[in-house]
Amino acid sequence: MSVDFCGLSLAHRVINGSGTFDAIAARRAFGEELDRRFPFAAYVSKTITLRPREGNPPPRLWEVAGGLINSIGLPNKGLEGYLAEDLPQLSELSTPAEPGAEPGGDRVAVPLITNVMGSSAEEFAALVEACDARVEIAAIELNVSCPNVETGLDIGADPDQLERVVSACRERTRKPLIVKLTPNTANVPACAAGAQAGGADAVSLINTLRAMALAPAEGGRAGAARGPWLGGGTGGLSGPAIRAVALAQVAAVAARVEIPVIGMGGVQRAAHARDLLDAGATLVAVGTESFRDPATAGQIAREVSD
Amino acid sequence: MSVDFCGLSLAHRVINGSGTFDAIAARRAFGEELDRRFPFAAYVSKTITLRPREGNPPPRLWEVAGGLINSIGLPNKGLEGYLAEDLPQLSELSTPAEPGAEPGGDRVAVPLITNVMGSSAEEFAALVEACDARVEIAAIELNVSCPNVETGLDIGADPDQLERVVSACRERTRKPLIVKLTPNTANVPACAAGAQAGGADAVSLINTLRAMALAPAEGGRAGAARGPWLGGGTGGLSGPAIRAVALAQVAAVAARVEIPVIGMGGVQRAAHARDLLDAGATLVAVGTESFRDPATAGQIAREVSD
Amino acid sequence: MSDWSAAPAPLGRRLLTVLGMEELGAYRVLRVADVETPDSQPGQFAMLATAERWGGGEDERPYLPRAFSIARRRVGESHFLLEDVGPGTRRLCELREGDGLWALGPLGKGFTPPQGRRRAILVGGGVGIAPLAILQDTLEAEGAAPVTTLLGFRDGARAEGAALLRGASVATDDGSVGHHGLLTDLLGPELERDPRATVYACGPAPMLEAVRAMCAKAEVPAQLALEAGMACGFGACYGCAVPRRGGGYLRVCVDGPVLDGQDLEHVSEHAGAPA
Amino acid sequence: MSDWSAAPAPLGRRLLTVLGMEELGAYRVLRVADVETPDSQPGQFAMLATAERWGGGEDERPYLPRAFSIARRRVGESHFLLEDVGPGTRRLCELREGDGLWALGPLGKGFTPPQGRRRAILVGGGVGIAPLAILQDTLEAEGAAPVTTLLGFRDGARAEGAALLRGASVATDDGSVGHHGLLTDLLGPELERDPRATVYACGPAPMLEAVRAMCAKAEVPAQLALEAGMACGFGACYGCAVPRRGGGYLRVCVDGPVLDGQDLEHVSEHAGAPA
Ligand SMILES: Cc1cc2nc3c(=O)[nH]c(=O)nc-3n(C[C@H](O)[C@H](O)[C@H](O)COP(=O)(O)OP(=O)(O)OC[C@H]3O[C@@H](n4cnc5c(N)ncnc54)[C@H](O)[C@@H]3O)c2cc1C
Ligand SMILES: Cc1cc2nc3c(=O)[nH]c(=O)nc-3n(C[C@H](O)[C@H](O)[C@H](O)COP(=O)(O)OP(=O)(O)OC[C@H]3O[C@@H](n4cnc5c(N)ncnc54)[C@H](O)[C@@H]3O)c2cc1C
Ligand SMILES: Cc1cc2nc3c(=O)[nH]c(=O)nc-3n(C[C@H](O)[C@H](O)[C@H](O)COP(=O)(O)O)c2cc1C
Ligand SMILES: Cc1cc2nc3c(=O)[nH]c(=O)nc-3n(C[C@H](O)[C@H](O)[C@H](O)COP(=O)(O)O)c2cc1C
Ligand code: FES
Ligand code: FES
Repeated sequence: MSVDFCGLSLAHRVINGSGTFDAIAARRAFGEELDRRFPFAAYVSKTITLRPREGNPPPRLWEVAGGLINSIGLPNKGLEGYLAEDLPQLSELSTPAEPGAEPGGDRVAVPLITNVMGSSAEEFAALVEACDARVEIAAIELNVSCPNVETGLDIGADPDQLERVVSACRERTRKPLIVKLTPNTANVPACAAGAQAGGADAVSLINTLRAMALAPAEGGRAGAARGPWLGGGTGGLSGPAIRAVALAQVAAVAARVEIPVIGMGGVQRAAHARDLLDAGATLVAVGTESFRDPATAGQIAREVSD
Repeated sequence: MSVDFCGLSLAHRVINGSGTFDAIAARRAFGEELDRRFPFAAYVSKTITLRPREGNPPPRLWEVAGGLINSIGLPNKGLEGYLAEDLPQLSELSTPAEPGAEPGGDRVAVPLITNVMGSSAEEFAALVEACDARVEIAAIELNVSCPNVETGLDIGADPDQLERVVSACRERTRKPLIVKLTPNTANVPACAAGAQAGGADAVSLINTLRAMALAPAEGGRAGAARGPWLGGGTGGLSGPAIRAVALAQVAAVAARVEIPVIGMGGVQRAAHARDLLDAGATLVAVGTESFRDPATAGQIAREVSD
Repeated sequence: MSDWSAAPAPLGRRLLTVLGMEELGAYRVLRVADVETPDSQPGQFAMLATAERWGGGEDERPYLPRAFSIARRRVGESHFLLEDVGPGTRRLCELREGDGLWALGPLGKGFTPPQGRRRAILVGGGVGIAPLAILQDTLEAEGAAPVTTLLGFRDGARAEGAALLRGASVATDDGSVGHHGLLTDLLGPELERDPRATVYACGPAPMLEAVRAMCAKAEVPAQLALEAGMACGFGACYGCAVPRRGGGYLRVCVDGPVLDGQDLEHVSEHAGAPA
Repeated sequence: MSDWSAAPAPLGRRLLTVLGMEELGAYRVLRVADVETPDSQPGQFAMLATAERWGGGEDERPYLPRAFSIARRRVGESHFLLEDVGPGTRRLCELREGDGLWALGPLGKGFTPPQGRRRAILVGGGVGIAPLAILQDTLEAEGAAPVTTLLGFRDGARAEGAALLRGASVATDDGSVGHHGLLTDLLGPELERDPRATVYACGPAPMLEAVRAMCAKAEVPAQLALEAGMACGFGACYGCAVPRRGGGYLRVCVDGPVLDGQDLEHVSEHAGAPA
């Protein structure tokens, strides 16, 4: 009873949100059990950019009512480093064919979805072309929550601009192309339609909501008494606090486009995953909740599979 | 130590969010104590439309992690009914000059801010003109979170469209004009700038975030097993869950415009109000928290005043 | 008979101290020390929240306070009848002597006295019997005509709740106690016997709707205590709407919770007590 | 001396049972039953959250689990030293015997043994003494050269925490116990006396930075146990970054928490224990 997603056959409907699970680091922490019980049906890399990025200065995290604000700043080795160093370690992931089954039984491959971000259609196309050349990569996710250098707005915030970026990428690959929509815009379904028109095979949402925190008045960051707490100034809100916003956007997008939808945002339990599936999502991604328990996604997969 | 806001002199910096406090109904519940200890420095009416509206079918409320989703649907008597029946009952509100002081001492008037919504520039202008004619109304707030009949997008979601609507209203009144921005758009600061360019005297934010809930699988709304819970389909998220999003938008808007900003979104305690004031807001509005305790705003006013 | 007019509620929630929590079959009776509360009218309610640990339950709920009928007033005490149906009621049921309780109220429009010497028929279903307890107290204290009390429950454990009132005839869905069947089976004969009675009802929506219809047919005045999901309880949120007969909506918290059956086309599905 | 290699942590948090909670001056010692946990290396940590009521505190926090050094291992037990500095630690301090505790770990890279017969100097500030306790146990169990233990605290109540280790020299900011002044006043002479020592330090950022600088100057190897706000503890969120010497960042949870002083330009302000 495997699940088909854009031609990929998955063990179940639960994957990870980009940037919320580092399989290589997790292997260091959990050893081979990670490979034996890999919780996700597909593994999404964190966002990869053309050039290496060190990320934002700390602090990078702030906890709020039912949520987390992060300003990580997309640290990554850059395309070359990723392809050379990380890809070999991510190419042979697998998971029990029966969600939650004891290791040892049948296993199915965990396809690798590489998430990339560029600041222009050209950069995106270059990233996609490089990924297309690598057999280890099963699908490509475009993180279009990147500010356009001219307008300052997210590239993904404007349907027409988004369509252009996606078609430029579409020309460079026949691998499944997933567009990770930005939630910080007026008309998310229109953006999803733009992605579909540009040739996307699927859309994923929601990414984090723009949010911020001020340094605690009492002490906190020395000097900047009431400046922003986060080194990056503002950050992105994730977790339970955004769940109801995610459900609304996923339902609206699923109603608008024909291509499959990957729904995420505040999923903590099987009931939350079911809400997204019932709202029209084909797959569900777990992000922040994996921080609280890296086994959560596996548990949810088990529960939504029966 | 009264506070000046667009030429109005207020007892303190805390007002109510439109649609979250019905002074007439509250008077029925709390009697004259409401008038003696009126918690807000200015009173904002719920949204008034040209024609009467009954509002959305129930259920209208859904509680989520740290928040409330409402789909009330702007029930109101319509402009005529409001001016004829409600205005006389709202015209003479006052509150202790010293926030939290025992009634009996000096008092200052609580200016009435009437919040209006139209579906076109003409409707808005008509509403503003009618309010301009009434001395009981001290200021007018435009709720531009209303879907444009053609585009379906909120009128307030597009800076240029918003500027046109505001200038049309500006021509009809010299009373302070406040624009209640929509948070459900890509570039809220640009919308604030549009409002300022159109002649707004102030902006207020944030309104609720678009959100939804599905009927509980076990029972819930008969028939519509997994349909939307809310009678209105989707609703607006308010309360603690949106606090960090509100802070980010208020800070960005205050940095962008010269006119004063009314900040709101998830304010429950003085610390939350201070965050918004430190982020650049001139006034703070309390909404959902008043549902938990109608005295909260008064308490916050007391704490932020010393 | 006095007209049971209620004094307005204090502006702002008050911190009350829990005196006790007793089991009553499937229900709990919460007793709180409540000295300065103004007198309440039978049928009024309060918005309650625990002082500690309100929130942090399943999906971080409860967040908003919850509405509960004032079931009884004693010198310096208020009593509430609780049924655990979710995170808020669960948390309230965990309260123990000495704990703190936030209360806003009394709120809403309660019952009005029967006209003249009309007999009062109290019809309560499930936890909806709560406001009928204080109503029975008040009627008897004021020497009203003998009161008829009909209570319906899903099962035996719930039927133990009948002990909250005096001299009640009971019906249960599963027949474990009293009449095996619907409460309305008991109401029918009463209405025939005394068409000059006044009916006071509170309970699940289907029961209220049946009572409304029967009374309308028999032309007996019916005062129905409705329920609705509430955020505020004092008219601020417009969330507790129920359809008004002839169009539009009523706010259960300020126009009710007690409504005249004639003001309703029907009692809608969300307007009743937990079944 | 064995190289203290740690076994990997189980994938997924485990529900442990609280055996006890003892006061230790301003701190608390939490003991939990922990049988199948793989051996941990001194300096490793676990991500902890209470099984009940995690959330619902001020501003609905805590939400994420919190990181705590494993302070001690006994047969079938793990011990943690807690200081109440906010909603998460407050809630953990409320744990009582029999309560449930979620634990993920052991996590991170801990201390490594001193080279050859080098003497170990343990330098701990405030609640940062926790990982030094298990380090002292391990060194002594393996018959290392006599260990020197220097602990600094803000005040007398905190200084009682020194009882967690054996034979410690203590300094307090307010002079209420031991040397009146900074911990580094005690470290200086030790480094002069024995430049072939190895320093193991954990504590507030300013203290760690001072220790790092002194050791760098004296060319004494320094193993510094850092802290950082953490969301996951296993390398997933990239939230626990501290600047790496020569540019870029290290993740405290997987590259540390124990880092070689030479890998840091300086110990940044957020990278220490609560002062
Ligand atoms: C005027 C009045 C008087 C009342 N008197 C009493 C009384 O005396 N005794 C008593 O026990 N009860 C009484 N109630 C009912 C009581 O208020 C509810 O049972 C209580 O609010 C339930 O809260 P909960 O958190 O326990 O359950 P909830 O989880 O809130 O569930 C209760 C119902 O709300 C709906 N629901 C489920 N999830 C959500 C959600 N996330 N957001 C919104 N709605 C949801 C469902 O229909 C569910 O059946 C009264 C209600 C009113 C309006
Ligand atoms: C590897 C490691 C080992 C540790 N070992 C121990 C130990 O053995 N014993 C011990 O007591 N502690 C230890 N700590 C520290 C402990 O994890 C923190 O004290 C704890 O996380 C504080 O949580 P809190 O909710 O109690 O306080 P918080 O409210 O989280 O405040 C703690 C600090 O976090 C910041 N902060 C304040 N509000 C927020 C917010 N909303 N979001 C994000 N940050 C905020 C401030 O700088 C504040 O000083 C260790 C930390 C690490 C990383
Ligand atoms: C710490 C952190 C880092 C993230 N990094 C990325 C990223 O690199 N690329 C991306 O597309 N989304 C990133 N996200 C967004 C998540 O993939 C996901 O869309 C979002 O967190 C909502 O899901 P959740 O509420 O389950 O966490 C990140 C989220 C968090 C919390
Ligand atoms: C029940 C409810 C009704 C509301 N009605 C209106 C309204 O009529 N007009 C308006 O501009 N905003 C309305 N709002 C939005 C609030 O004014 C406020 O912008 C929002 O709730 C955020 O603040 P809060 O988190 O403090 O509630 C309403 C909010 C709620 C919860
Ligand atoms: S509950 Fe808010 S208006 Fe009735
Ligand atoms: S705490 Fe998440 S990467 Fe270190």
